[in-house]
Amino acid sequence: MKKIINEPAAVVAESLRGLAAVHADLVRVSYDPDHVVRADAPVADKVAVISGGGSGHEPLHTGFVGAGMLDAAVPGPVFTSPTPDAVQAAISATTGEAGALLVVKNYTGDVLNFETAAELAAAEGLDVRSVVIDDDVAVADSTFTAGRRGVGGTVLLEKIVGAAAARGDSLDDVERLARRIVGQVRSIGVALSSPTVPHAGEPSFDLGDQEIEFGIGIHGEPGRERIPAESADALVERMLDAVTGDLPFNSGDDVLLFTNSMGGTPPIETYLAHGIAERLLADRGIRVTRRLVGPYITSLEMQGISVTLLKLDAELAELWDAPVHTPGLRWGI
Amino acid sequence: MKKIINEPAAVVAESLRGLAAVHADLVRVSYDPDHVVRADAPVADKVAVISGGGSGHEPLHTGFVGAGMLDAAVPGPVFTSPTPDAVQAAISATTGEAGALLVVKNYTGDVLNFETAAELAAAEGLDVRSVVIDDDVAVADSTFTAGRRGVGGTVLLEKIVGAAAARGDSLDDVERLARRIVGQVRSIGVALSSPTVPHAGEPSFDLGDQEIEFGIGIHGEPGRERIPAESADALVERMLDAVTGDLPFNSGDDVLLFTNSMGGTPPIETYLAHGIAERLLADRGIRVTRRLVGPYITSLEMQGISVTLLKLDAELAELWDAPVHTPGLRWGI
Amino acid sequence: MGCDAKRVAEVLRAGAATVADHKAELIDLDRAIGDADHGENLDRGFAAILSTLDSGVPETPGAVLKIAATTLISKVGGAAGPLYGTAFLRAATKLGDRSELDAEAVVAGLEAALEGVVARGKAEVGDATMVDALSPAVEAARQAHADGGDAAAVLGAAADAAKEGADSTVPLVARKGRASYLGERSVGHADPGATSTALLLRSFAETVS
Amino acid sequence: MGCDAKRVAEVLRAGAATVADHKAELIDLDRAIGDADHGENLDRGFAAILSTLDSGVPETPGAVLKIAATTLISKVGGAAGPLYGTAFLRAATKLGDRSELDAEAVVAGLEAALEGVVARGKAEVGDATMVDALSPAVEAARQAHADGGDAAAVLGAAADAAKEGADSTVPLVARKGRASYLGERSVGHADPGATSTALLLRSFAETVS
Ligand SMILES: Nc1ncnc2c1ncn2[C@@H]1O[C@H](COP(=O)(O)OP(=O)(O)O)[C@@H](O)[C@H]1O
Ligand SMILES: Nc1ncnc2c1ncn2[C@@H]1O[C@H](COP(=O)(O)OP(=O)(O)O)[C@@H](O)[C@H]1O
Ligand SMILES: [Mg+2]
Ligand SMILES: [Mg+2]
Ligand SMILES: [Mg+2]
Ligand SMILES: [Mg+2]
Repeated sequence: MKKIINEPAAVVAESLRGLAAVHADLVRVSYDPDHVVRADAPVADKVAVISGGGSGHEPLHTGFVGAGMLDAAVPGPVFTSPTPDAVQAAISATTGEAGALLVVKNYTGDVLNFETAAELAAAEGLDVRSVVIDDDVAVADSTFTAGRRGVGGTVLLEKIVGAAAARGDSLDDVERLARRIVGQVRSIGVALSSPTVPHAGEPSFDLGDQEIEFGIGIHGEPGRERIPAESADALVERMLDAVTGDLPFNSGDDVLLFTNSMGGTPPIETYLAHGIAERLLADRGIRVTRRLVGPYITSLEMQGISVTLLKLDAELAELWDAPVHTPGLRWGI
Repeated sequence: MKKIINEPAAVVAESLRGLAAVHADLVRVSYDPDHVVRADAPVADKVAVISGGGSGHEPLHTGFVGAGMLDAAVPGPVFTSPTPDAVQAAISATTGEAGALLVVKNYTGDVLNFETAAELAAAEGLDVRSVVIDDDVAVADSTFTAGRRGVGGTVLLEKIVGAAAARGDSLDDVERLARRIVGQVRSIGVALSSPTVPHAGEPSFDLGDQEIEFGIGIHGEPGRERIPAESADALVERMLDAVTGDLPFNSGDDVLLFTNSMGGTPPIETYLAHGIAERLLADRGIRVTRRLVGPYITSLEMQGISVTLLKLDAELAELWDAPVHTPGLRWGI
Repeated sequence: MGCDAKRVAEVLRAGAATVADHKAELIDLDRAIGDADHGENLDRGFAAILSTLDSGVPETPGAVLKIAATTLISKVGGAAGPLYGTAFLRAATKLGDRSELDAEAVVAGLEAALEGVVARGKAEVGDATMVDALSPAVEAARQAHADGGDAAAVLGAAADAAKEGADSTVPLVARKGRASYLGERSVGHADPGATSTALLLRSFAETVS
Repeated sequence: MGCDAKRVAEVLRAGAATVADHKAELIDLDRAIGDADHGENLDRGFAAILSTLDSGVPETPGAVLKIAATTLISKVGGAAGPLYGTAFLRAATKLGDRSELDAEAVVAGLEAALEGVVARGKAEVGDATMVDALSPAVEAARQAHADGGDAAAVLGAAADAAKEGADSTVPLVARKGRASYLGERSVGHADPGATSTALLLRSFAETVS
């Protein structure tokens, strides 16, 4: 393992120190339990939008704290859900009368820990709701499993829901909006290499020189199947087929296309893949009217990309366009 | 070699297609010869700021085209300087009475090709100047060599000079400012892994499991020396020593600290390294008053970071803060 | 002879040592079908239990287990944190303020722990989770108690059954937790949480006897 | 027998074939001490020369070389593009509108090429660049001409000397171009540009004779 780190156990806190130094105008970082809140938190009369999960996916979630997006983020250890007390600290620092929405990616650990935190907050009289996002079409959706993972759609959900909260929507409305987005966003990811968890010290999986892990998650969990390396054209088409085969995106639909680097894939390849996806969607009559390209939900240094499609309507597009000012996403301000 | 690409020869054009699709509001992309210009080019009565060089360093330079930064960028093949006719096309599309400044990284190929283009433009009666940036302290500066490479400082120079041109500075002033920045910016880079040039198909260098290439360039050229892998604390200190040992940054100085990912290093590590650099500089009484952290000048999928220090004064800080709206850098708009 | 609070603290210390010893093995199991953190997560939690116990052991076994529970909940994270935390919490609650644990109390504690894990995680036997170790452990404990065994015998039987249960996850298709994303590809691997449950019960049994 | 425009076009075609054949080798040399693109760069340029020549060959050797020059300048990029381009451009200019090239003309062309490369790149013999191949090639060509050799003999001598010159770069510390960043670590590697110069001259010589 070669990484620019000191002790594996210190990675998250030391990285947070960098974040705090660079973005002191945007975020306030607290340690032990680790949580990151807006510099101006709590914002009066506003629904707090809070998320979190294992670290190693930056800028998700800590890099999305700021005006127009998250009020707080709770980073756990690398690939490990944070504990309820950390989530509770984030809730306390940001949540007032208007209540809070917890955005939870669908992993057993995240669901259990956030659930516990929400119970604790409710016991203190706060109105805290949760929405679980599970947009990964790689995993068969079945009541006999843990269900689908939350992946790239989380970024889009946090931006849009954050904008709704910023314009003053009620908790009921924000929650309803979040559930609506969960219903119309789908993702698929691929890996060209494995991440190495710092305390594990070895790659999470071995991939042959001519192999791609198709349907990879964001934790180095093995994917749906292993396929031989293929051209970007073929790979992106396979990815789009997986997404549109799941939730039918139809000719005439307006969509947001999000092409994400998993951390180790550089811009030249991410943009190349995005260009292909644009062409293939245009061929199907699906209209890409908003886009996001870059490393926004990473998996440590894993090479690979994911593609997320969100069906848009006028409201979602407007909320997407609304100003946002966070370490990881900024426009209009 | 595993990459998300089709034919190696098509990588640059296909990646540009992605850029064009995502940022049609900001840039206009032309092919063969490849060049990227501001969507609203030419901007009347403004000095055009133009840069370019081999591809594989994105967002540099194509991702820095837009309001407040570059008027045009000329991407060559991967790691290969563009040809004079491509540069000339970019000059023609953007340059009027106010003239143009070419920002050239100090590589023999870039210097020769941009020089030729500048001559051709002069022959057409345009006032075109060049500034060569050579901020890499890894290379001994000597008249017996090609001199120092242009690396991370280029990003800062393009932003600041772009802001000066945007506020209406004359070509003389813009050129003088650029030379001033070249005099007070220094960088150093390290690699934890090698990039693979698409048409070469194999890593540019081999690095042992416990080795770091110290003083790496941005083209997979081997660096200054090979050192055993070490803690982030030790590595970042070694990097800062190399920089401040070259151009004395003194206690009380205001600086911009730019911690750059070389492409394959994810945010969690880049921020961690940045946090360490902040602490070490504070220990020396050097005041970090502006910062930039992320993958801004990459070397394909190479893992590694670079650190750049720019001595600031009120004017440079103000120009740094000025609004910018490009695919790769955006604030205030 | 029963088990007082001091002995329960020793049991937990032994568990912490076991987790530390097997940390790499648990990481490896989780790397194969999960995200390579189970050993690290548990070790972080049990190390924290150790330092809490160093600053004083409360009066009753239940209070000691409650400390373990809250420490695990606030230190482990992931799926294992809430699940193990709930297990210890339910056992602690069940044991109330008894000052010593006999065989019957051990059975009751294990039963409560299993109920807690199932209540939180909704897994059934055969889903390839820690339930596959804990559920047969409870059965075996009940049987050992019925057969007149003491606390040590009950824990020993539970540990044996848990080990068998953990091994039984190897040929299974995981249906809960992260390994379930793998579908058929989860076959051929022991579940990390079932394995850690068996290891912990073994070290508890050895410390009590 | 001299060399007319058609023959010069053949010479360039042969050069293009040589570059294509040695593309991987030139990439490997450049990977060792540069950025792994020299073979790709030259091949892109010479392939473009081929397709330009396919659409018609001009009347004079000078005009053919000028096409090669402008194609290289607009297709190769990097350091090699302007350097090779300038070399061909200066040779073309020097040869003016002669219809055939004799030994003297070949020498004059090579001299002009070398002057062009030095004017642009400012390298001296011993800096480990293409100048280390081209400079002895010019000397050898002059000598072969003085000894009464024809155009083929002159080019053959130039090719031999260029090969020796390219080999001579192996023990040198590079002082120009990308390899110079390596300092002492550039020792032990042949310079890619010197190697391609020697390969091209060899194929030119073989085509003419
Ligand atoms: N729903 C569940 N019910 C019972 N046990 C579960 C459940 N989900 C996961 N587990 C257990 O948790 C273990 C994984 O723990 P750990 O690796 O620490 O958490 P994570 O999966 O969040 O990384 C699995 O091996 C399994 O035994
Ligand atoms: N200043 C110079 N003078 C003469 N030849 C040079 C000079 N700089 C570089 N070269 C030649 O160019 C070759 C490299 O060409 P190439 O790899 O195509 O360009 P780049 O170095 O820009 O990648 C070197 O091997 C060397 O022979
Ligand atoms: Mg985990
Ligand atoms: Mg090059
Ligand atoms: Mg795990
Ligand atoms: Mg080269």
